[in-house]
Amino acid sequence: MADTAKPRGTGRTGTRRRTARKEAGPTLNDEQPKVLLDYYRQMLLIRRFEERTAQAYTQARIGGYCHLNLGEEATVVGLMTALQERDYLFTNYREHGYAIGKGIHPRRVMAELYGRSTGVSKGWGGSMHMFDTEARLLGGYGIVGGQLPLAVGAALAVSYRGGDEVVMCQMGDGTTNIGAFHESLNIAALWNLPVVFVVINNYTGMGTTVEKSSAEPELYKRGSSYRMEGVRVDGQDVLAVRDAAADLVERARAEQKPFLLEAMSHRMKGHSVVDPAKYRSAEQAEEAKANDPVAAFEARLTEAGILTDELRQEIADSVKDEVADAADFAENSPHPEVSTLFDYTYATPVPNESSRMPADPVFAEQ
Amino acid sequence: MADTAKPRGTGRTGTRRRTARKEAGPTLNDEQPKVLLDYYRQMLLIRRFEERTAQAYTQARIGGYCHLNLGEEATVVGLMTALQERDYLFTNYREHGYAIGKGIHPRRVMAELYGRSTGVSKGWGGSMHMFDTEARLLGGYGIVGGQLPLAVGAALAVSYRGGDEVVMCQMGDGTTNIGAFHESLNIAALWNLPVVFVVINNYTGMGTTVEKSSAEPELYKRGSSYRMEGVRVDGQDVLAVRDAAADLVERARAEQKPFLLEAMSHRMKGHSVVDPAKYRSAEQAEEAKANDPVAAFEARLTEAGILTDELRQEIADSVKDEVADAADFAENSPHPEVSTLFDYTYATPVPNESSRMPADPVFAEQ
Amino acid sequence: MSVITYRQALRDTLRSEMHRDENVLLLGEEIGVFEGSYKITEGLLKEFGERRVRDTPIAEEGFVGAAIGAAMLGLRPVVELMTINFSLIAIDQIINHAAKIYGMFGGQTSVPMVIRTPGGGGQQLGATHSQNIELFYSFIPGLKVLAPSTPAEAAAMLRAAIRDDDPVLFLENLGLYNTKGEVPDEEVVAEIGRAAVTREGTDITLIGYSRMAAVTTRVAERLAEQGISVEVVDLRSLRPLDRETIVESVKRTGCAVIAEDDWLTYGIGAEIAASIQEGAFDYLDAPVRRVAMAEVPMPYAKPLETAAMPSAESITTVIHETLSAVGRRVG
Amino acid sequence: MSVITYRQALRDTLRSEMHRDENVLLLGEEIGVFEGSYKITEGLLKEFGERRVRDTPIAEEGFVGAAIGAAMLGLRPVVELMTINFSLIAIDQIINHAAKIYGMFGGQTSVPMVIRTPGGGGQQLGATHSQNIELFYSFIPGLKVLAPSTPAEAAAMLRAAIRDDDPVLFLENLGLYNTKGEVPDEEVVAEIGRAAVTREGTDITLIGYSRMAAVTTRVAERLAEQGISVEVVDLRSLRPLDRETIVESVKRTGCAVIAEDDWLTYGIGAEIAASIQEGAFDYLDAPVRRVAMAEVPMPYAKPLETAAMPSAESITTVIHETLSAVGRRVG
Ligand SMILES: Cc1ncc(C[n+]2csc(CCOP(=O)(O)OP(=O)(O)O)c2C)c(N)n1
Ligand SMILES: Cc1ncc(C[n+]2csc(CCOP(=O)(O)OP(=O)(O)O)c2C)c(N)n1
Ligand SMILES: [Mg+2]
Ligand SMILES: [Mg+2]
Repeated sequence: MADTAKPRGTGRTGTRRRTARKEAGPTLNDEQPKVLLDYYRQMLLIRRFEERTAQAYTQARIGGYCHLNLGEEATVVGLMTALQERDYLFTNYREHGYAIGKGIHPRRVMAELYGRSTGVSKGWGGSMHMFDTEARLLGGYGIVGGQLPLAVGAALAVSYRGGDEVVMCQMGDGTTNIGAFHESLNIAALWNLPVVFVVINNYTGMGTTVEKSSAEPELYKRGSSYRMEGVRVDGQDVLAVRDAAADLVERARAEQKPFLLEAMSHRMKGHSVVDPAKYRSAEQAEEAKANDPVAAFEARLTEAGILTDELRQEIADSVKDEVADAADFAENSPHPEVSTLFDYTYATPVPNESSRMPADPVFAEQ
Repeated sequence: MADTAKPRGTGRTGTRRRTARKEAGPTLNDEQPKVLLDYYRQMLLIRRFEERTAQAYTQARIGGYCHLNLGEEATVVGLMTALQERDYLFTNYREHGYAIGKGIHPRRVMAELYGRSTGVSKGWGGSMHMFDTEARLLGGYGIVGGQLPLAVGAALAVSYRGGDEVVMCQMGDGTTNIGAFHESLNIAALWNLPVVFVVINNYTGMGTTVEKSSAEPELYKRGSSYRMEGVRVDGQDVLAVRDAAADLVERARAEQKPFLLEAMSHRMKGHSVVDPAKYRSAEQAEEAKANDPVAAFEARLTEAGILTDELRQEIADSVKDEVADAADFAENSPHPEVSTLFDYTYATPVPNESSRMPADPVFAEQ
Repeated sequence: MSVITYRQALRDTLRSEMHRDENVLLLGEEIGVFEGSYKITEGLLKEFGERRVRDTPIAEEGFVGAAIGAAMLGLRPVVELMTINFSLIAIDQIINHAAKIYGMFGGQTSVPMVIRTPGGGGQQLGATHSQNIELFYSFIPGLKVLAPSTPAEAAAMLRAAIRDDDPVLFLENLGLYNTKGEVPDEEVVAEIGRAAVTREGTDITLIGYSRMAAVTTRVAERLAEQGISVEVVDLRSLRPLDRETIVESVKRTGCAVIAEDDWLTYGIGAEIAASIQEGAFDYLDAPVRRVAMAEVPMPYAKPLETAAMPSAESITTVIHETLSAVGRRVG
Repeated sequence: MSVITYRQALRDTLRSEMHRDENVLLLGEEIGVFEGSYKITEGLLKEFGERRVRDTPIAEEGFVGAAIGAAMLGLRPVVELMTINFSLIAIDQIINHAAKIYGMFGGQTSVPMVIRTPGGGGQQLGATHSQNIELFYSFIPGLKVLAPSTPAEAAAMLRAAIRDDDPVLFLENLGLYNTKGEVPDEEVVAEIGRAAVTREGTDITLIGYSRMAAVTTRVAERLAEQGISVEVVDLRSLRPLDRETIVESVKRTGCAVIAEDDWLTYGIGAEIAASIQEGAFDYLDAPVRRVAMAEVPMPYAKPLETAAMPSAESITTVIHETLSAVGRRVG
């Protein structure tokens, strides 16, 4: 079994945050500049990482489907900051930023995108399927809603053992309409499981709006069908997201029950790298752009005198280097050997497993 | 195609009822005695029919799973009375009473239970799968929740054509926890479809209580996740059920949107005929018995002077005869011919369909 | 006659069937505003409006079930499932409802609907998005399963599927959407339930369907240059299965190879091989061999994926081995 | 050694595994208060409490998925699906998640869980409740599929399944629950992936699994009285599939019949026949024949159901026909 099974004692207690303020977003006054700059750096890192990813995809260095977190950086960083190191995370396929935010080295994330054996899933998962036992990222999942029952199960295991980890389960707005959403939230609430469901409401599935797919478009209200508290937060504000999420995460831990958090966010580009998003009006595209959370946070920090020109340049350079390094690492990493093709079908070997290549006969001795 | 497709003009307008009174149950004062006696007779017919069914099952004249409406007679009759003749009905597997209430002759219902070709589904469906094009009962379904998406689709067809039929979709309390419930209610609400979802809350799935299976046990409240109005009604009171259901059915027709109705009811016996319900405490069994809706309505009508001893005897006798006649009819009906085994696999015949019996070779000419 | 893509053939057919019959409507995720994940429905929302081209929530079980219910009342819905992998969420509605309703109720109502969905593989989509599970539907009495391999067949078979009164699983393929071919200008309606000998030959029978039918044709062309005469059979209809056509071909050639994009053990090819040995037992000069996907959850990394997939090369190898087993190595 | 029912063997094994390993817990609909739809879990809630015996809501996708997630963190859940028909609601979690998680993430976490579920037929349960669709799971790399036919095997294989680190679909059968047999007192752990010759014979190989393995044994006993010597092979493990044992038997007998409770076309027997013709081509004296369910949505009416199901009689008929085809009619 994965050693995810063994709870690790040392949480990053420095990331514990105070309760979300519901009325207005948190101000910068109570914050340590160092912490704020760290958030900014993380957001910028994800931004540049995703831009590099798009480029590599266009150059056919990355294959398959590829969904980016562009526009969702504040949400991603806010959520990841709210988790303790020992907490578990399940996500959908739009998870590059989460992987980095959960503490996985960008090199290993990029290497996975390149399909190399140094990748976080050894090249077996690709963009949609990143997993890391150490970081407790228990998977990006490509089947819409597929991660929800799994996250409930992880929380069940925690609860069964009397552990104090919390499970965070990320999903998109469109995902709240699938049956697994209903079944999962109901079970989590019935069994008092420590799981925080987080809906990233970026106003759209692929091209279908929330209004066209959810009869109750205020998605956090859907918790009420399970007597589960739901909260909505401005996903453009990293501090607001952090506070709201940390509040629910810590309450889930203390009260042993599930919560639902909705983060209002924006997808800056198409659904995936190949989608030109022609269905968007010029205004909508403009709006997404105007809501750029990285630019907004940058301006805010600058205005507050926390981010100087010098610092900005320094961070920009270091992020640029880190992304370039990640791409180099990926580029220079080995492809998985074809001889490993049958290594991961079963964990417990038994007789008569097939390791037949397409041209092999059914009976090897033929 | 079934000629269910063609709307029929003549609704039973006599069954139209006034709005449900939410505070107290309706009184007998405004009711015509004839109508009340008809309800009583229908309830008694279902009661005796189900008792006869249990007996025939024990005598191995009926096979498979067999779920009875014992204890739910007021709900069944109230709901069926609220429908116009042209309205469509989908139910779960506990549907004998509904079939009778929707106007199918008890003979054909009993013959189906006996698996005879005179049965409502020609002996192909059995207890769980009654269907009648004429009566617009579009099926009893044995897969929990399976009928919900279908009912939504029927309502879509009605709406697509601008028809004025309403679809009623019955289900049990346990069914509200399955994914199909969520997906179906959401789609119905999004697309403004004329369907009334009815949850028969008999406090239990098979042996699992509502509290153990639904994190929001007040099930009618679950409509809120779809901005759908939900109503709860006392399912032991045929008039209350009729009024609440008629109100929602007519509003669905007029306003072209879906509703959710929850009828609180009691299951007098086990989940199916073979279930001795040992998991019930003596009190619970007592409570179910004390809540006998047929006895209660009988007492109420007697007290009001509407049901005289004479009438009671007359109705009892005629119901007894009707049930005996149904059982005789079933008993004396032919079994389906084995030669018809391949008649209903496909509606449009095409080459190379299989009509192979178990011992037949793959190639007929061998 | 015009030369168009498989995608275009599907789109044209949907369009003309919608014009022909008001009861035909389209349902699916992202088929309207987004114009389809693979752009099959491009332009159709604009032309027919929201009533007939419905973007659904992500709720495969719900909207497939809704299509079934609508079909029970006489509409003829054509549902798009984005890929066959996602059909697993709707499979209870397909197998326990669409396939059962006609029989279970004694033939009282039919379910005239089509589920269009592409299989795939070879696009680095990973384990959950690269499966070919048409087997699941092909196994089920009450369903019909079609798997066209050319634009002309795609058009003729989709037309047949829409006009048929039974639920039809219509298998497309990501690797075929951009392939081109001649499509007649007049409306051809295919006959469901027939395989076709798409190339005659004398040395060996090579059997495929969907994308593999295209690959087998290329293999046959290349082997012809080496003097090997390959007869190609395209199954076209996986249910009903036209065993006659397959077996008649094998009776002529004496041996057979099956190429399939799914996994070998219990895959579609198993039935073909089982049927051949039963129907052409006295004619077979060598065992029927199958070329299929390696039995692993499909990895993302390109070299692994390529190795795991059947190809023209692996098919050619197995043909050579089979011919040498029959002792009449040709060419 | 004691003689107990298949049901009791399952219950005893669940109980002893729960005592052995605190990580084993049970999940399913009505397994607690109701004590199981088929009473396999009778008494276990009382003994182990709600923490380890969990009644779930009717939400197959949700609780099967929850079991998978719990297994990822090292619990060893044993899930009961009331019948295999309902597994279609959970199949996305089983195929796209349980079967994929080990491979898709490069072997980082295994999924040690068991899904117990009965197949059926012959109980007048109608079209949606009488299916045998173990094929769907047997087709999937990443899953293991077991199908015991006796109480002793049920115990030994369930024990093996619980201790295995991969997801196991454990197929039971409504028609077997009341059958009795000897079960050793000591803990036997079966080896997954092995078929067994359960009766030796020289004239013909008869292959079955689950309920059909019991029926084939009875057929062999009866035919022995007529002087026909039938070798019986019980597949036991549908995935991995032990082709070696099957083919070795056929090499000895020269012919084979397969009996299966599912539908013929694309059914489990197709792979068996395909494998035999490939592995024992030069030894086969007659085509491999299959006896299976008629390909219809199963009707409720008893005479129709009986006619549609394979039986000792139909198997016997096909054995006689096969023996006469090989030209060595015996007895
Ligand atoms: C079960 C399933 N259905 C459909 C898809 C195809 N699909 C992939 S992403 C997506 C949209 C999801 O929207 P949302 O949940 O809002 O997440 P977002 O992409 O906006 O982050 C769809 C329909 C899928 N992967 N799985
Ligand atoms: C998908 C599915 N899961 C499980 C079952 C088995 N089952 C049949 S009835 C039932 C309980 C249903 O309870 P409820 O919805 O309250 O209806 P009631 O029987 O009380 O009328 C269950 C679990 C089934 N038929 N289908
Ligand atoms: Mg979204
Ligand atoms: Mg109930």
